[in-house]
Parts: sequence; C-alpha cells; structure tokens
Amino acid sequence: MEKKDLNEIEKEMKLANEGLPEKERILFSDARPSRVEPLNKYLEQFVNWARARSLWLLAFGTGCGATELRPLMTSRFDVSRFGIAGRPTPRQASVFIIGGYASIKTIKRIVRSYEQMQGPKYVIALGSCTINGGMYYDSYNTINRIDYYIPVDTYIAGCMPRPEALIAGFNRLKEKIQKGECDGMNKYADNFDWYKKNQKQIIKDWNMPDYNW
Amino acid sequence: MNLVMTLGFLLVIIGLWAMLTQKNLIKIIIGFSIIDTGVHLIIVSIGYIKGRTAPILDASVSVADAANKIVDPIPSALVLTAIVIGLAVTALMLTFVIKLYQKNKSLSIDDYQELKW
Amino acid sequence: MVSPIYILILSLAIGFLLSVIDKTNRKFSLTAFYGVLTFNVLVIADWFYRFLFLGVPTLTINTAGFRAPVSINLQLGVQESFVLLFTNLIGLFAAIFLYKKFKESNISSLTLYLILIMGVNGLVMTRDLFNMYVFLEILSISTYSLTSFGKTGKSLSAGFKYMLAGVTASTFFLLGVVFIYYFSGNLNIDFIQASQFTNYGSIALFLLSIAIFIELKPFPANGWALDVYEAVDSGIVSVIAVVNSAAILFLFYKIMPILPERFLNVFGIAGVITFLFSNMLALKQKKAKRLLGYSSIGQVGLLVASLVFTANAPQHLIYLIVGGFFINHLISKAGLFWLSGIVKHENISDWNVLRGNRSLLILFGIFLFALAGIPPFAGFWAKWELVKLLVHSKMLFALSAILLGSLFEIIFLFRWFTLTVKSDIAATIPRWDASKIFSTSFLGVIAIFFAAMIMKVYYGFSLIHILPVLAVLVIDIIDFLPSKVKGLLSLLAVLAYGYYIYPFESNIQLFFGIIFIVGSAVNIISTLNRTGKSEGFYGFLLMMIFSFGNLIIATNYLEFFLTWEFMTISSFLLILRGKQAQKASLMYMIFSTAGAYLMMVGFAFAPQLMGNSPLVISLANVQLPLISIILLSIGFMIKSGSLGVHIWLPEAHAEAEADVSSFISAILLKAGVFGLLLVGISYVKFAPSFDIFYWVGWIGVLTAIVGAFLASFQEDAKRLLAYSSMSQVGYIVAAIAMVSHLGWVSALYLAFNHMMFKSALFIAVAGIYYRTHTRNMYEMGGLIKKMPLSYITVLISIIAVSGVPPLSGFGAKWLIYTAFISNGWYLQAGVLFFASAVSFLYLYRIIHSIFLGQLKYEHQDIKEAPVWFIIPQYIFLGGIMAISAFPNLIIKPLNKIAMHYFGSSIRIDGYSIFSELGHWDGHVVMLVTMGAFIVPLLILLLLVGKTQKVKQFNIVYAAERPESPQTTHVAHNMYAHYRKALGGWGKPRIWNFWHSASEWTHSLADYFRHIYTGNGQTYVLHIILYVVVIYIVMGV
Amino acid sequence: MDIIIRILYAVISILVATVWGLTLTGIVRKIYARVHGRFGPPVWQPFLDIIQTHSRRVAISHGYMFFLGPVFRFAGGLGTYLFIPVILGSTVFGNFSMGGDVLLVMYFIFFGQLGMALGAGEGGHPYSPMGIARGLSQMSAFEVPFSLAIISVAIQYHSLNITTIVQAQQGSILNWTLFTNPLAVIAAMISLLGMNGHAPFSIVMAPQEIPIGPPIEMNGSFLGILQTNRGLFAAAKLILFMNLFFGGAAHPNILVALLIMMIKTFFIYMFSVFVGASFPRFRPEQSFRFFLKWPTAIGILAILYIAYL
Amino acid sequence: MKNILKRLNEKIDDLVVVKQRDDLYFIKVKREHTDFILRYLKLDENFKHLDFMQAVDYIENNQFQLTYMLYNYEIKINLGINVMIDREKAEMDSMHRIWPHLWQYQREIHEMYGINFPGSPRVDESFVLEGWEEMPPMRRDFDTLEYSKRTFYPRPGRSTNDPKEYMKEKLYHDFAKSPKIRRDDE
Repeated sequence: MEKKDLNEIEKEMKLANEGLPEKERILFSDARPSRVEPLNKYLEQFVNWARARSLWLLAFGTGCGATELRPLMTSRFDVSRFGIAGRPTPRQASVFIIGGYASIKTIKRIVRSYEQMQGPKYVIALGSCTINGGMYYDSYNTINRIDYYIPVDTYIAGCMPRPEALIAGFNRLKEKIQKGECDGMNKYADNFDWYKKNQKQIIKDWNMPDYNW
Repeated sequence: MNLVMTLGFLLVIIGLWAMLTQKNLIKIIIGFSIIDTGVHLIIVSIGYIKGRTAPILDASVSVADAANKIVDPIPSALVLTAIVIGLAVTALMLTFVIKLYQKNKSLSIDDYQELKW
Repeated sequence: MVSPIYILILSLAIGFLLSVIDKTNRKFSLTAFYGVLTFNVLVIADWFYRFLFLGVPTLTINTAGFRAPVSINLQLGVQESFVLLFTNLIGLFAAIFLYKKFKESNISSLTLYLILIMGVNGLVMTRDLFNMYVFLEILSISTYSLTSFGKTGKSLSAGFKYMLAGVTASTFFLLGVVFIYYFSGNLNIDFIQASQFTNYGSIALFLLSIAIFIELKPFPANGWALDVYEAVDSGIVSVIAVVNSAAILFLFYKIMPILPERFLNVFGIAGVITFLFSNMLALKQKKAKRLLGYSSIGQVGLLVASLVFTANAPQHLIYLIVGGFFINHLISKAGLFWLSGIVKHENISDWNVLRGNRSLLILFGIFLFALAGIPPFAGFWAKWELVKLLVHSKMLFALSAILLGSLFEIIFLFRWFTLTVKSDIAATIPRWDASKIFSTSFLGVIAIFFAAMIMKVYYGFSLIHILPVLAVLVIDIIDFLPSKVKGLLSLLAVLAYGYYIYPFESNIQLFFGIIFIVGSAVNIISTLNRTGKSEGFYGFLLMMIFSFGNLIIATNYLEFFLTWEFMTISSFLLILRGKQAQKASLMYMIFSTAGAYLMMVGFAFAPQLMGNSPLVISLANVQLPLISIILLSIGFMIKSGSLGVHIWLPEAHAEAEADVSSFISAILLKAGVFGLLLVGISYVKFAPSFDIFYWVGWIGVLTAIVGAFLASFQEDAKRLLAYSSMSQVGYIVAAIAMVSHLGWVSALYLAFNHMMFKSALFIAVAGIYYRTHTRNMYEMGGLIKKMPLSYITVLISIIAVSGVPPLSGFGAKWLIYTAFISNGWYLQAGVLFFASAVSFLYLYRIIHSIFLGQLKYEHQDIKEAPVWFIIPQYIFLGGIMAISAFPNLIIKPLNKIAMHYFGSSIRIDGYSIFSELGHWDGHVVMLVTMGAFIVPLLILLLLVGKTQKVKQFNIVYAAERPESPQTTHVAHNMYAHYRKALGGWGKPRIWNFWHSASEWTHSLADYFRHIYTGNGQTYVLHIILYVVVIYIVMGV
Repeated sequence: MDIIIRILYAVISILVATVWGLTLTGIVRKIYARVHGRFGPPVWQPFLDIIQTHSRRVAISHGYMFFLGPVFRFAGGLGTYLFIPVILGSTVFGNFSMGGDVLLVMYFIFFGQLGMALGAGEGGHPYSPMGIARGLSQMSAFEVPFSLAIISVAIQYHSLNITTIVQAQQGSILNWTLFTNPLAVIAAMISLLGMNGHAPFSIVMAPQEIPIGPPIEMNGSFLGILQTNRGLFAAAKLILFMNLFFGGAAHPNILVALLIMMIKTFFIYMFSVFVGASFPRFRPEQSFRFFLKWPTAIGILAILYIAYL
Repeated sequence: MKNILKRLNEKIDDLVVVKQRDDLYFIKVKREHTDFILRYLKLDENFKHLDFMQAVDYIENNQFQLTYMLYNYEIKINLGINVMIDREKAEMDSMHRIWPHLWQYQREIHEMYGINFPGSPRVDESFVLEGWEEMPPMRRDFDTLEYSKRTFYPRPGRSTNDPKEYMKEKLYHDFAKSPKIRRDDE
C-alpha cells in the first residue's frame, strides 16, 4: 500500500464545501461523515430493542402526507402507545418521515434535516410520490424517488395512506430495527459521494456545506 | 432740618429721577450732576450754623474766638473735595459718552445693552 | 524701615512724572513703573515680616502733625500689611501680565494703574472716613478709566454702566460720611462708636455701610459688575476683581466695628444670598469671563458672610476662615482671569486649547480646584472651619445656603474643567505669551505654598497625610518615563506604603487594609498593559490608593475628610481620563461633592474625639447625634451608589478607562462601605432613639433589587457590571445596617468577595475591550473559543457573584440570609432573595452575550487578552477558590472582628459553621460538588459515542441555514419580556428625577439672570431698590 | 472506610430517587394521555428513552462548555438531592445533609441551571438563549413566593435546617406545615408549578414558539444525561417540598418510610400535573406578572401571619 | 356596475366586457392603457383590493394574457383586467406602485413564464425554483414529462390507469346493483 502523507489523508477526509462563499466556510464544519460500526452483538441487540420501542419522530411536515401524521398522535390512533413521540429538533429525533411529494426546494431541506439527525436514524417514506413520483410523476419540480437522495428504510404506499397504514409501517420499521437491518446512516456514509452527486444534480443553488453536521 | 438741606434732598431726588428715566446719556449725566449738587448742598447745610461767618481766619475773626464765630469748617472742606471729585467724574463720564457716540453713533442708553445675562 | 506713607507718595509722584519720563523713552517709564510697584511690594513685605515675626506694634502715621481725630491718620498693622502685601503683589503681577500691552499703550494707562494701586493702598491704610471717600473715588476714577483699556465698544459701555453704579454708590457714601459727621462730630472710625447713632443717626451708618456693600456687588444689584467682568481686558479685570474687591472688602471690615449687630446680620445674610444666587446664575453661563464674574461676586458674598459670621470666633479661626477664603479667591480668580487673557476664547468649551500646553492646564486645574474648595487649597480649610463654626452657632439656613451655593459652584467649575479636558479641539491654539505665563504660574506657586503652609503650620499634618498629594507631584516629575516603569514603581510604592501603615491597631483596619491596599496592588498589574507614557495616570492612581490607606488610619474627622476629598478628586481625575467621560466624571464629581458636604456637616455635628487612636476605634465610644448619623450615612451611601443617588455610578464605571473601572467598582465603593461601617461602630453602643439604620437597611435591599434589574437591561458590559456593583453594595449596606454580629460578618465577607470577583470581572472585560474595541455585548459573542482564559475568569466570577455553591458567593448568601432572618428582617430577606434571583439574569447575559453564541466574522482572528490582564484575574480567582474551599480562612477572622462589637452568634466547628438557624459546611459542599460533577462526567465520557466537533453554524435552524452571525446571536435586548412584564416599574424614574431637578435648576437660573437686562438705568434702579429693601429689612 | 460507606449509601439513595423520579415521569405521561383520552406510553417509557438516547452512535459537540453543560446539570441535580435528607433519621437516605441547610439546597438548584444555560449557550442556537432568558426570568419570578414561603417556615420553626423542620412536623398530621402555616404552603405550591415548568408556566420549553428551548442542540448522550437528571431533579424537588411542608417521611421501617415518601411525592407532583394538564400556557410576561402578584402577596401574608400574629 | 362600465367606456374606446357571473366581470384592455385603468379603478371606482395577478400562455395566438383581479368591497364585485402581451417579446410594465404587493406576483410570473417586469423589485430572485436553468416551466412549449424523466430518475415499472375504468373494475364492479342514493337537487 502506498504511504500517504497524513495531511493528505486529512485533506481527503475534509469536504470542499464549494457551494459556500469563501467567508462562510469557517463557520461550517467540513468533516466528512464516516461509517460507525455497531456495538458487539448482544449489546447491539439490547439497544436495538430499546431503539425500536422509543422512536422519536422529527416533526417536519415535508408534504401533504403530514396531515395524516396528526391523527396518529390523537386519541383515536395514539401512537404514543408504541413509544413513538414527536421531537421538535432533528438533533434528538431518530425517525424522519418524508410526508409525500418532495419538491426540489423541499428536498434541500430534507437533506439538511436528515444530515442533522444523529445516527442511527431511520427514514419512512410515505405516499406514492416518494416511491415513484405518484401523481406528480411528470412535474418539473417534484422528485420521483426519494431513495436517490437519502436512504429509506420503509415505504408506505398510498395516496394518501391512512393512519392505520402508517401504524403498520411503523411496526414494520420496528421489526427491521430489532433485527438490526436498518443501517441507513452507514449506508449514507458509505455511498456519500453518490448521494451528494444526485442531490447536487437537482439542487442548483447549493448554499450549504456538503454535509450539514 | 433746614431749608437748604430740604432743597438739597429735593435736588437729589430730581437728579435721581433724571438718571432713572431719561434715555439720553447726556441727560443722565446731567441728572448725576444735579444729584451731586444736591449732596453738596446737604453737606454745606450740615456745617452751617446760623449767624456765623465763613471759616476763614483773617482780621475779623481771630484765632481765639474762632470757635464761637465761624461755622464748622470741616463740611466746607469736604464739600470742596467733593466738588472736585464730582467734576472729575462728570468729565470722565462725558469722555465715555463721546467715545461711545463715536463708536456707535447713538446717545440712547437702550442701545448699549449688548452685555447682559 | 521705610515708612508706608512713601508708597503712596512715590506712586503718586512717579505716576504724574511718568508722562514726562515717557517723553524720553518708554523703557525708562516702564522701569519706573515696575520699580514703583516692586518697591511697594518690598516695603509692605518688610512691614509684614516685622509685624508677624518681630512683634512690632501696629504702626500709626499721623499726617499734618496732629493726632487723630484732628488730622487724618494712617494705620498699618498685621492685617493691613497682609491685605496690602497681597493686593500689591497681585497688582505687580497683573502689571507684569500686562507687560506687552503697557509697552504699546498710551502712557496714561500706566499712570492710572499706579494711581489705582495708590488708591488701594490708601484705602486700606486710612482710618478717616472722608479720606476713605477720597481714596475710594481715586480708586474708582482710575478704574473707570482703565476699563476702556481694551478699547472695545463693549468695554466702553460696560465702563459707563460701572460709572453709573459707582457714582450712585459714592453718593450714598458721601451722604453717609456727612451724616456720620453730623451725628458724631467726628470722621475717624477709631473715635466713632455705634452707640452715638440713635434713631435717625443709624441712617447715617446705614448709608455708609450700604454704599460700601453695593461696591461689593451684592445680588441682585450687581449687573454692572458682571458687564465689566465680561468686557474689560483680562489683566485689568483681574485687578478690578481682586485688588479693588480686596480693598473694598477691607474697607467693609474696617467699618464693621461701628455697625450695629442687626446691620451686620443682614449683610451677612445678603452675602450668603449673593453667594447662592450668583453661583446658581452662573450655571447657565457659557462665557468664561462672565462666569468668573459671577463666581467673583459669589466669593465676595461669601467673604462678607464669613466676616460677619466669624465675628465672635477666636482670632486664629477668623484668620483661617476669612484669610483662607480671601487668599483663595484672590489667587484663583486672578489666575483664572489671566488664563482667560492667555486663552483669548470667550466660550468655556473653547478652553480646550489649554490642552496644548501642559503647564497651563495644570495651572488651570490648580486655580479651579482652589476656587472649588478642593483640598489642599486654602478654600477647603476655610470651608471646613466655617461649616463647623456655623453648625456650632446653629446658623443652619446660612449653612445650607452656603453649601448649596458651593455645590452650584462645583457644578459650573467642573463642567468647565471637564469640557476643557475632554471636548474636541476646534478652536485655534493661541500663541503663548511668556510674561503672562510667568505671572500666572507665580500665582499657582503661591496657591500651593499657602496650601502647604496651612497643612503644615496650622494643622500640623504629618507626611503620611500629605502623601497623596506628594505622590502626584513625584509622579509628575518622573512623567517622562515609560508607563511600564512608572507602573512598576507605583506597585512598589503601594506595597511599601502598605508595609509602612501595616501595624494596625485593630483587625477591622487590617481587613480594610487588605481590601484597599492589596486589592489595589493586584489591580495595578492590569495597568501595566498600558503603552506609551500615560501621563498623569499613575500620579492620580497613587493618590487614590494612598487616600484609601489614609482613610483607615485617620485619627480625626478632619484627617478622614481630607483624605476622603483626596480620594474623590483623584478618582474624579482618573474617571475623567476616559474617552467619553466628560458627563460621567462631572456627574460623579457633583454627587461626590454633595455627599462630601453632607459629611462635612455631619462631622461638624459630631462630638469631639478623645485620644489619638484611629476613627475605627475611637468612634466606638462616641455618641453621634441623630442628625450626624443621617448626614454621614447619606454621604457614605452616595459614595457607595445607593438607590436614589446611584445615577453617577453606571456612567462613571462605564466611561472610565478599562483598567480604572475595576478600581472604582472593587475598591472605591468599599470606601463608602467603610464609612458606613464607621457610623455603625458608633451605632453599636449608642443607637439613637429613632432607628435610622432600619431605613438604611431598606434602602440597601432596594438598591440590591433595583441594581439587579437595571443590570439586566444593559447592553454595555461595563454598565452591566456597574449596576451589578450597585446591587452587591446594596447587600453590603443592608447587612451593615443590621448592626448585628452576623450582619457585619456577612457584610465584610461580601465586601471582600465583591472586591475579588468584581476586580476579576472588570479586568476581564477590560481585556475583552482591549481586543474587540467595543463595550456593547451584542457586538461580541462566541469569544469562548478565542479567549478561554478570560472565559474561565468570568465563569468563576459570576458563579461567585450569583452565590451558587460551592464557590465563595454562597457563603455570603448563607450568612446574609441567616443574619436577616435571625434579625427579624423578613421582608427585606425576601427582597434580597428576589434580587439574588434577578442577578442570574444579568450574570447569564454577560457571559452568554460575550462568550457564548455566535462568533462574529471580525473576531475570527482575535487573540486572548494580554498577559497583564490575565495575571491579576487569576490572582483574584485563586483568592476566590481558596476561600471557597476553606471558608474558615475568612470566616474565622471576620467572626473575630465582629466579636469585637457584638457577642458571637455563630459557632465554628471544624469546617462547619452553625448559626442559630442553620448550618453550612463549605468543605463538605465543595467535596460533594466535586463528586457530583465528576460522576456524570465519567458517565458521559463512557457512554457518549463518537463525538464530532462542529462549528458555530452547524445548528438546526428550522431546516434552513443561519444568515449571518449577527442575526443569529441572541443578545440584544435579551430580557425584553421582563421589561414588558414590569410595565411602569421599568421606567427610569430616579434618573428622570435627577434629570428634571437639573433642568429645573438651570431653567430657574436662566429665569433669574434675566434681571440683568444690560441697561445701565436698570442697574441703577436695582441699586436704589436694593437699598430700599435692605433699609426695610434692617428696620433702621 | 466511613467515606466509602457513605458513598455507597449515596449511590443507593440516588438510584432509588432516580428510578422513582423517572417512574413518576412515566406515570405523568400516562396521566396526561388519559386526560387527552389516549392510552399513553407505558410507564417505563422514560427508561427506554434514556437507553435509546445513550445508544446514539454519533454525538455532535459545539465545544467544551457544550460538553460540560449536561454534566453541570446532572451535578446540580445530584448535589441538590444529596443535600436533602430523604427520610428522617435514616443513615442511608440521610444523604449529605450535614453540608448545609435549606438555603444550600435552594442555591444548589441554580448550579445545574446555570451550567446547563452555559452549555446550551455555547450551542449557538438562537432558541437556546431565548429559552434560557425566559427560564431565568421566570425563575426569578417564582423564586419570590418560594423564598417568602421558606422564610415563613424558617420563622415558624426557627430553623433553616431541614431535619429540624421535619422533626417539628412529626406526631400528628395536624403538625404538618400544610396545616400550621397554610399560606406559606399555598405560595410554595404555586411556585412549584413554575419550578416544574408545567403549563401554564411552560414558557421555557414552549414547543410552539421556541421548540424545546435550551436543549435544542443537545443530542445523544447529552440528552440522555439531561433526561436522567430530569427524573432525579423532579424527585429532589418533590422531596424538598415534602420535607418542608408535608411532614417529611419518617418511619422506623425504612421501606415503609420510602413508601410514605413515594405516596407523598406522588400526590405533590399530581398537583402540578393536574394543573398543567388543564390549563393553557401563559405568555412570558403574563407568567412573571402572575408570580410577582398573587403568590408573592400570599407569601408576604404568610410571613406577616407567622411573624406578627 | 353598469355605471362603472359606462364610465369606463367613456375613458377608453373599444372596451370588451365579459360578464361571467353577477359578481364577476372581465374587461380587456390594451397594454398601454393598463396603468391608467388600474389607477382609475383603484382611486375613482373604489376597486381597492387586488386579489391576485396571473398569466395564461396562449401559445396559439403567440400571446400571454395577464389578469389583474380587482375587488370592490362596496358593491362586492370582482373585476378582472385582461391584458394581452406579445409572447416573443414578453414584457409588461410593473404595476407595483399601485399595489405594492404586486411585486411578489410579478416575481412569480417572471420565474414561471419568463415575462419581464422592468423596475419591479426583486423580480430576478428565484421564487420557488431555486437555481432553475431551463425554459420557464409554465410555458406551454416546455415538456415537463421529458424534463422529469431526464432529471428525476423515474422508477421503472410505473403504470398509469384511467381512474374511472380502474375504479369501476377494482372497487365498484357491482356499482350498478347498489342502491341509488338520492341527491337533493335531483
């Protein structure tokens, strides 16, 4: 293996943040996300058990599907039974619900919020629009597939899916988490360049750092 | 209180009136002169004793009985000095008025109020 | 031994010969002129020396070979020779001052000048009334003529008005003389007695005295004089204001024995009124010479009043009071008039040209301080003794009028001073004239000489009490050295001084010695960061520090008060060094002076002290009367910035230079605390029937809460800290006012603690200011990354302020609440709780706005504060940590100090302190806190996964990114909601009160001064009416 | 040796209090849900949440103060708890109450708040200082009636010592401060509402305007520590109130005493929970004004009543 | 309303009026008259409120139609002002001085149709499409499906159904047999 200068390695680990003006680059972190291995088997099983029973939603209504999230919290469906609760800040949330169609303007915010969540983080894509564009498949401003931009753990199809469907989706997610199959965070870190390329292809005025810590 | 003294006071008051009411600088100085004269009269009247003569030692008044024959000499001496001083002051005032008139072409005291408060 | 008659003859003779001499050469005439003046001075000096030191009896010169009363006689005694010496000296130097003008002017001015001096000499010496009239007229006529010396239109009209007034007065004088002769048959004042004038006879005396009095320019019959002062050439006007006034004043003094007492009292009161009103009217005055005119008139009024009021006092006191005022007035007024001749600018704000010449600026300061009655100049001593005298003779109205007048005087004089030192230079700088500067500096030397004489000869102060002034002089001499050298020398000097005064007689002295001297010494380190020369800085700093020390060792009221004034003036000068400090320092001076006057009266009421021990000890056995306690308390509370009189405090703290603020806050305020403690020491044994300290306590707690709120609403870091100081000192004041063991322990504990954390905070802020060049907190932010050391200082200090355990602040809180509750001051304790909760608001604000939040672009490359700021900070931090971990270090000695006055109310067992209510163990608290801190830290380190360090903009921002650091940093108007909640309580009522008080005074002054219409006739009318009013009042 | 035993005792005591505090939080969430007509999360949900937050793989940190903020907070909670005697006469649950009296406890409460405020401040998020400014302001307001109540109690028992105060309330239920000095208890209970940050005084975390307020940037283990502290701190406050106003917990059998403590703290907590579940939120200035008006007046009356009647 | 139209007719010639409903009229004006008409309607005829402004692409006529929808609160009538402008040289005078909030509509129309409004504030800033580089998307000659396919990675296997047929077949195949619900207006 070729020996590399330490500084060079460090440089590679850094992001260029070319979208930012020169002056602002010092204000944003330029660290590159990296893969974090899970804990040892049993411990990871234990924490996955806890993670699955304590899902904290990022309360960010990204599309029309957000209307279906409200009934979930109320007395009729009450997802708090499953340990699901909303958090107002991505820093604390573990589940991100993409609530339906995502316009280019929205996807920018989705990416930012997703990157600001702390791993392990899960994404539920909700509604047909997130799967293949749904009724907006031919829109000039609405993306067709969310999984080209962020890794998705569970899709819930429908236009719109009812709260029952959402609960089913959550249960599916819980199962996956408990099995340790949800590793979107590492997937994103591993394929970071690919995701970034896709994102940058549609988001033209990229006025944020390459990775929003 | 005799007539002279009363007259003197009257003059003082007339002079004062002139000083306080007249706007013309010259008239004010005249007022002052009148006051001065009044004061001189008063001084003289104080020293005057009826029936006595002027305090001049000559043939008619001998040194021995001067004390009985002449009026009090001191007020007379005073009044002489006072007249001189009054004269000097009046002259000085008139000089000032001339200078003032040369500078400002006005004799009214109301025109000299630029210094106040 | 030359007979004094020759000075008259020679003046007259040379005066008339001058015009002949001048035909040959102006040089000869000038030589003759100055020769005569010098001759006069020498002759009089010779006589003065004989009278004073050789005990030669009073000299009487009979003219015309007869004895009085038959002929006119002149008298020359010690008083006459003193006055003459001074008038002639000033006359000589005024002539030197006018040298250039005399060289060019008409020869008649020289003649007139000589005749004027002759008139003065004659007037002073003669004992014959009519002769007085003659000399008075000689004096007047020469003066009238000299008014036109400057040859401006203004001076002509002013001279004319002067003449109108003069002739009116002399008419009265002449009438008076004549009637006196009429009633007594005599013209020699030595042979006239007041008893000869019954009924109508007193009219004669009245006419005579009122004429002289009018010549002394009483308010309001003095408009003419003001015009003269304003318009006439400054050299001449100094003669009019000083020499003429002195002579006429002496004339008044000479006829005083024949005046009945009721006349004198009325004249005295009229003098006081004149003093009060002319100083008040001067408040609105912007023209320098007219301002000086007002001041002169006021001073003469004060002289008349003091002449009257001291009539029955012992001789040496009369000399001190009247002589003191006399010299003070003469020197300072002549000096200031001459300075006005040098500066040549009418408006007082244009006097800043003086900054172009340092020695002139110093002279200006000397004259102004002398005029204002600042120690060590003669006026101070005269005022001190006069106040004592007035208090003892129960003339309280006159006293308050005089003090109020003095306060007005302080206001306009110091406004002038601060404007001169601080306003921007716009006017052109004149050329400095050597002869003028020479005469002026001579006066400065005389002023200092007299100050020294009074201190050394009359009072016999030892060197240590003069040390503050000496320090200024010494540093002034070595001012050419770089400031670091001076700083080190000052540090050594302070340490040496501390060592010198160290063996204290009591522990409380030691305690305050540590606060004052050690605290100052550490604070000096931060001044070592200064570059350049910092001219004048270290002198005043040393003066202030030595004054602190002298306060502790003062053994009598005068020493204490003198030192107090030294402290005030030096701190004033230090504050004045700030860039925008004009208003702030002026306000400080005004409030301090008002406080000082109250203290002066308070001390005058206090009983005499026995023995020679320091006040701290001797006051314990003295019962202060209630009035004294009230006045002293108010005085000291002004210095410590209590509620209602606090408004100077934030300004002074904020506007002073960065490294000065820490002295002011941390140490200067403690001087007020020390003073209050002195009152308290007497209070312990002799509490008055009316418990005044109860209300002082309330003021203290209200100060604490209001200060805390005000601090929370500040944007300026130093103002915030200033209000915080106010709040903390409020605690101390309240605790002292409790007059209980625990109360005093907590007060002293808090004082010590406050000294340390507030010094550290102010120095930290100074360092930040040094780097960021702003005091507005919202312009900073995020500095924790750049200035971590300063951050730690601020962090530790604010924890110490807030009283959060385990740091030393909690000890103070624990002591103070325990003290309040066990003393039965429950509601006060509640208010204090509130205050301490509110203090979190401003403490968080300062640390957050400066150090946390968003770092600005312009501060990205900023460095840590200079090492000279860091060192003292960490010394103080060390102190805080030491007494936090081992509270016994301080509680035990304080317990001992307080036990000197009360029985102990706390029990110290190991590290535990037990009061009757509760207990506290600082050591255990420290250990438990350490444990409680380390455990979660370990947990966190264990559990936290990979930690990614991010930058300031990596925040969740509602899925957006922040626009700029400025808009993201929440710091401006941080507690807007609290302000809203407070509603009407949040209005600056006290500030408004003082503001409107000032506005009212100024408007009133403006209203009153409109009586001076500028019309000569009106002035005559004033005189006539004044005579009538005085006539009625006297009830002749 | 003694010190190790003491530390051991403290650990036991802390564990019990934390578990009880978290359980209480769980119960409260259940009750809130029931008020809303929901089932609500299981009672042990807080424990799961804590495990979940601690198991995050990456934690972002804004700097040392940000890192230490939660530590300060937890230390504040621990310290507060450790200076309160939980059970009268118990060695295990007596904690370090020899360190100081109620004043110490009152001021130790600030320790954590100050540290947390500093840590959150370094986060650089604008909502943090907003929330802290509100929190500090509200604290300064509710501290007034609370301190007045404490003063009143101190006058009543002539002591600031918690143990002494509890001792004085033994014997009969009528000896409780609740009955002997009701005004003080009312004032203190109202300020407890503010202290707990429940509605109508939930302006600090106000989810609508400044989502969650100060800890908005806190994540992962930082949040986990804060959550743990929330349980412990709630327990500490409740135990303090129980000691001061509700007779404390005293029984020769330590388990019974613990049961008494749990029952009492449960009911004290329920008071603020029920108020919180049934009222809307005040705006900040309304909240400050409220505390500075009525409860303060009651507090002053409490002092006057005890001191002068 | 009639009076208003009458008065309007006096002001300008060849006024075309379309009455859509009792409370909705449209008039067609020339581009050079627009400013005058809008001012007149706002100031003299009390059409104080501007509901919205919109554009329609009449690609057939090579024209854009701009509509300013006004509302009169007193007579409660909407009045639309239609202005036809040239499609090739798409430019219109900015009316933001009459209703300040027009700048926002004009910005949107500028972005979506590429119609220029010289002088309108912030008209060049992007409104919804951040960093759009293609032809303005609302022009009818823009092929949005093609763009979507080109840009948004369409998921293969997507099929489209006619909703009516699909529904009938999938859900309501026994629709005819179900009891008929009587509607009110029948």
